[in-house]
Amino acid sequence: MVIVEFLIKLAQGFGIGALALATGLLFGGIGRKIMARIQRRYGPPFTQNFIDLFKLFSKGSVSHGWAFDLGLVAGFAPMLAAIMFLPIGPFTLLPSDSSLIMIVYLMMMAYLGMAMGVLASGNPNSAIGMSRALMLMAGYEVPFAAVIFSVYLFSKTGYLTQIVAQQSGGFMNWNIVKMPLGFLAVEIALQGMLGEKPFDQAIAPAEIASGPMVELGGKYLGFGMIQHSVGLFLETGIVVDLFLGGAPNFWIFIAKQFVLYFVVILVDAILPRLRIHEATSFFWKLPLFLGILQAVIVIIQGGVLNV
Amino acid sequence: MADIIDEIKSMDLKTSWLGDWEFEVLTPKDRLAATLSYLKAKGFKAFMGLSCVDWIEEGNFELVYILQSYDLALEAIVKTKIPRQRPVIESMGTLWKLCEVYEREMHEFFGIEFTGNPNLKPFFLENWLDIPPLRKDFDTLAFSEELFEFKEDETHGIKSPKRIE
Amino acid sequence: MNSLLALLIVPITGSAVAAILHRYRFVERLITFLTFCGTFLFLFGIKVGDIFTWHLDFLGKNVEMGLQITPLSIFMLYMTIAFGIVLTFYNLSERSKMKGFLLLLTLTASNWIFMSTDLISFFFAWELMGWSSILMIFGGKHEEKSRHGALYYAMMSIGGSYSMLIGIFLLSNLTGTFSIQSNVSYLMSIMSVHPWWVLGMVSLFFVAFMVKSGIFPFHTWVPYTYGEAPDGFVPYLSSVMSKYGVYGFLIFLPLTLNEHVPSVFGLAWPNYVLLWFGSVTAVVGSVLAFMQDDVKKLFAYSSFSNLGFILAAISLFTPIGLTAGLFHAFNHLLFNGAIFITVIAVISKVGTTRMSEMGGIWQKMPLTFLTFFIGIAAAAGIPPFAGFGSKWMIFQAMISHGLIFATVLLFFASIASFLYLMRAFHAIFLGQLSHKYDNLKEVSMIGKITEVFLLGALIFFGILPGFILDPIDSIVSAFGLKPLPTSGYEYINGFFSSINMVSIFIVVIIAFIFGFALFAVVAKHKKVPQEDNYTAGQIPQDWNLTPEMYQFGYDFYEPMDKELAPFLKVKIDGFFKGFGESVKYIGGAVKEIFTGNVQIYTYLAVGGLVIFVIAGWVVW
Amino acid sequence: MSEWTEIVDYFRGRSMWMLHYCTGCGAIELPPTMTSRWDMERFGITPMATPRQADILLITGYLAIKTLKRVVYTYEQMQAPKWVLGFGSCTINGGIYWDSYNVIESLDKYIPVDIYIAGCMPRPEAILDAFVKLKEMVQKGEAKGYEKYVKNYDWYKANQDRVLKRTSPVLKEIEKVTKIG
Repeated sequence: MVIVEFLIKLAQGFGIGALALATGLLFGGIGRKIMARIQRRYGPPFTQNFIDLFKLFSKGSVSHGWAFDLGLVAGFAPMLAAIMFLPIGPFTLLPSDSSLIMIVYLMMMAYLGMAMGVLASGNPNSAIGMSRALMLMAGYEVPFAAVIFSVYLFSKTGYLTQIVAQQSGGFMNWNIVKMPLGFLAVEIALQGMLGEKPFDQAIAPAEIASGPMVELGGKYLGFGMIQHSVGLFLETGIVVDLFLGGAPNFWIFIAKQFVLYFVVILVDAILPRLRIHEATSFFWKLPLFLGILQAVIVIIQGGVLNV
Repeated sequence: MADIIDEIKSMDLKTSWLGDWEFEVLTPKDRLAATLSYLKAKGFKAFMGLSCVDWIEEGNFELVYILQSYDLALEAIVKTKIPRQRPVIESMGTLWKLCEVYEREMHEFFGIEFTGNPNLKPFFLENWLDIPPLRKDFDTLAFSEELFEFKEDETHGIKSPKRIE
Repeated sequence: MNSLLALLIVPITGSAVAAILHRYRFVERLITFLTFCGTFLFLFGIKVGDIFTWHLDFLGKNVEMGLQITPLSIFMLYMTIAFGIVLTFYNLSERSKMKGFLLLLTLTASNWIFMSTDLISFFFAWELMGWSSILMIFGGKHEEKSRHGALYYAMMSIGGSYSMLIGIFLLSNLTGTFSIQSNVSYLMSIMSVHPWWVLGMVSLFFVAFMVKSGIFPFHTWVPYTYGEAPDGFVPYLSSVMSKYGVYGFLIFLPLTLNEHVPSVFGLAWPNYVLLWFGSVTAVVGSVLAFMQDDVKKLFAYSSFSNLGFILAAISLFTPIGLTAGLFHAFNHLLFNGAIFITVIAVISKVGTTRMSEMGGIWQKMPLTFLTFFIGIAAAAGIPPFAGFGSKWMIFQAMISHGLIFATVLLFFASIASFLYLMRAFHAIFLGQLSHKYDNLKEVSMIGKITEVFLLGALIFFGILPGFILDPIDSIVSAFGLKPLPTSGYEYINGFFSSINMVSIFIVVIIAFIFGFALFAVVAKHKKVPQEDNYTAGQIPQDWNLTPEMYQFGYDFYEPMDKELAPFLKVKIDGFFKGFGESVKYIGGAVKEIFTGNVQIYTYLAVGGLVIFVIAGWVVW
Repeated sequence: MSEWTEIVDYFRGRSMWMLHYCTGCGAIELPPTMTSRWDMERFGITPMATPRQADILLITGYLAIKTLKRVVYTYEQMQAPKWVLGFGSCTINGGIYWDSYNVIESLDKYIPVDIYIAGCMPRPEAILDAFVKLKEMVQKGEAKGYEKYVKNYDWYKANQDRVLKRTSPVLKEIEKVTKIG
């Protein structure tokens, strides 16, 4: 009986992973299309990312040893694992473990794996790119954490499932209404998380030859693409669950995710790239201020728990 | 302005106006350094370039130093000739450090020796074993045909390289 | 033989034997290892509540001294001795200048600290521990620098000890007893009358503990000392010895539970102040760490940064805070041990501590690389390894009080720790392998066993944290707090949520299996050497490219340095250095009389201490 | 299996990432090709930063001996399947540099070229035409330059070495007449 249950969960898990990947790739494709239209181009077909991924998996590649291979696999496997704890619409595969900080740290494992892989390639460009990515992370994670903590205090729970449940019952119950400043801070942090302009220092193609991905080709680049796509799904999904009240079904969920991603794409289309230390310190100024202000408001409203 | 020309003429050097703001000075090889340092002292502080002309019939290389003065709004072109058979001249690196870079190029493309220039290693060409390529006696077409293996193309009557089928 | 006494007698006997046989290096190491094992065996004979007392007639006073086992001390004893076994086992193959008998002396002192019931034996054990470790550091690799490091450490230790000594005298003068228990309850009873006086008294003790743990602003000795200590001793210094301070804090922290203590944000203000000391330590340690090029110094900063986390958590003194702090103490011991043991393995092979001279070592030392990788994953708090649970609990404990600024600071420290760990990871193990390391070999069989053991422990305690949380729960209840609910070995229960680590582990493993399956199924790859790398079309041989030139390891976070530079202008280091210089100056005058060397300061300090002790007794 | 190959080839043709080796004046034709006027991204062609990621190597113009060396190295760093586009007259027969001592005459003696784009300069329309042509060839399984390179490696290598690894002067008889210096 336990085995049957496990197999059902396994099948569901693969389904969710495939769904997340497909959604992420679709978003990427639509993002490219939107970007093209903003630039008055026709743009690639919105299925372009699927084709690219397929091509990458059929193309030859070079490996710099087992640490390179292990690192690239470790770069997307934890990302897929983290999806299993995310409430997607009404459905969560493992609701009892859907702790927000845990998901954030699982994502960091993916970054660690990716970093190990690309740094094992021994190219200085990838090291520079990785150092930039990490410095940027030191920027955006701080306001993001401040907002996570204020949501914790506000909802008095750490389960994403319960945070979603508390927001049920209409627009006025959503956290975006109750914590607008926090949402703003997260939206800015999301821009950095997804590595879109003005925070694309890590993969600056004309500057450091696409940074971490400089030695990746074929399936390795495909793994990177999976990581990015699933990460896109995961990160926008977290924000939807935190602030936009989850969703009654899958379609509304991805629609909400898409709204967030659309904003990111619009900002990406109009802003140039900042220098890395400007980007990092930017996150420590306005978004962090907003996040902490939000937390203070929550605390004043009586969010502190008596232990 | 004109007094500079007069002064140069008084130094027994050939000089003439090339335009409103440009004059040339012809100087023998052994008076080159003196001429250039005189002009530099007169305000031609900017060294604009060094080039070389191969007068193959005369058997000479003509070195052309181009100087400018921002104060006087004038350009001075100093020319000197050295024999093709033994093209050796002293380096002007002491007057303008920049000159050494041009000398390196002239050395590579004309085979001129600049005594006193410490850095005359190859600049642009890699693995060059023939005579310096900008000399007039260097047959660039023959070189090209030989190295890149031209062959006659019957259909168009032009020469083109061999291809693999 | 009484097991409690045996915990002191066995190591000190071993120490004597090792000191006699110290010419035979391997024998000495073997004795050290066996003594640690023997001491560990005696641990099975003790249980909570065991007590052993004796009376001492000292300067006409009858003083009761004793040893006692509390849940906290048994936890600490297991932790430290078990780690000592691993370390001494590893040191069997290691050629560093570590003196086994001094380590055993430290072990004696450490056992004594954890078991002592009276302030006198606590103080003597504390001093014994301090001095044996100082002497150990004197034997570091660079003679002059080691002395400097030891001297700095000694100066700070002496400062802390004086502070503690004054506290002991003042306290025992009032109560007429040296028993820790009675003194603490006395302080608690007068708390309602003289709260500020009590807190002043306690802070005298806290200074000593802060010095030992390297808490801001007493952190400055840590990098010097760790950087110069013998390689084989650094893991012990960092993993075990920094925890004595934690133990000390926990003796006196129950005082602040009193309702008469004024509170800030629902937290007694001394706790609030300690919490800020902890948070600032965590941030300062992390930020300073990612600018280091010396690997031992980098992890020295990392070490006290983690102590900052622990202090911040335990200073809350709530069930979850205490659990989180102690859990992090254990996890820190584990992952720091793994990191430092792999680091000293690499240092002993490459012969330098500068990270910019290493690189690409993963190709030559795969197991060491893997252990280090899991170690830093645990240190960064990545599930499902040990280290995640405690960080996760610390954040929950902090935020449940609404301490948003301190929590954000700690989270920043956590992210910054990710940064410096990645820097070390890259600069030591990844990137281009220099040709001078072409003949590098993996560690010996003993080293491999140690590394596999540590690797297993990091994963085991990561997915089954209950094995550590259970004893911690008994400690929490011994402090009179309600322990967190437990629901099985695989669960971590936080304030806001609980996590089943086994299920996370299974999910991650399945994801990895899927990842490797995908890796195997899709198009094949071609293995290329590290020279075959993207160079923008430039051919490496043409411009005599060496791997060192193509390794980006130096000044890894240069833009960040620029951004943080204004915050780093405050130099606490300089204050203490100036203090040390003036002591040196006085010492220099004495030096002319005694014609001694640097050690003269040590003797002077000891002499001063003895005079002070005797004077104190006479006055009393 | 051949159906599978056809499917793979179909998608490969729809997603070709390009590394542009901008040696000569032709590079100026690429920005309009990429941006809104002509927009090559609609064919799934995107500029890439390194040879590891790229499928197409676009040589925009003349190749000096010095740059040929880099092109060959870059080409060998790319992973199969890979295609080369020779852009402009210079890659075909040397163009206006046909008799230059320092510019190679024909690119396909050194690396296999799948498609040449004639013209000096070829306009962006011509480049797009070449991309579409290449896409058709890839989808039909005709663009096999990388296999030709493997098969005739010795011939290509000999040609490359003849130019790049000269050990004696090319024009021996003249050398006797005039001596350097």
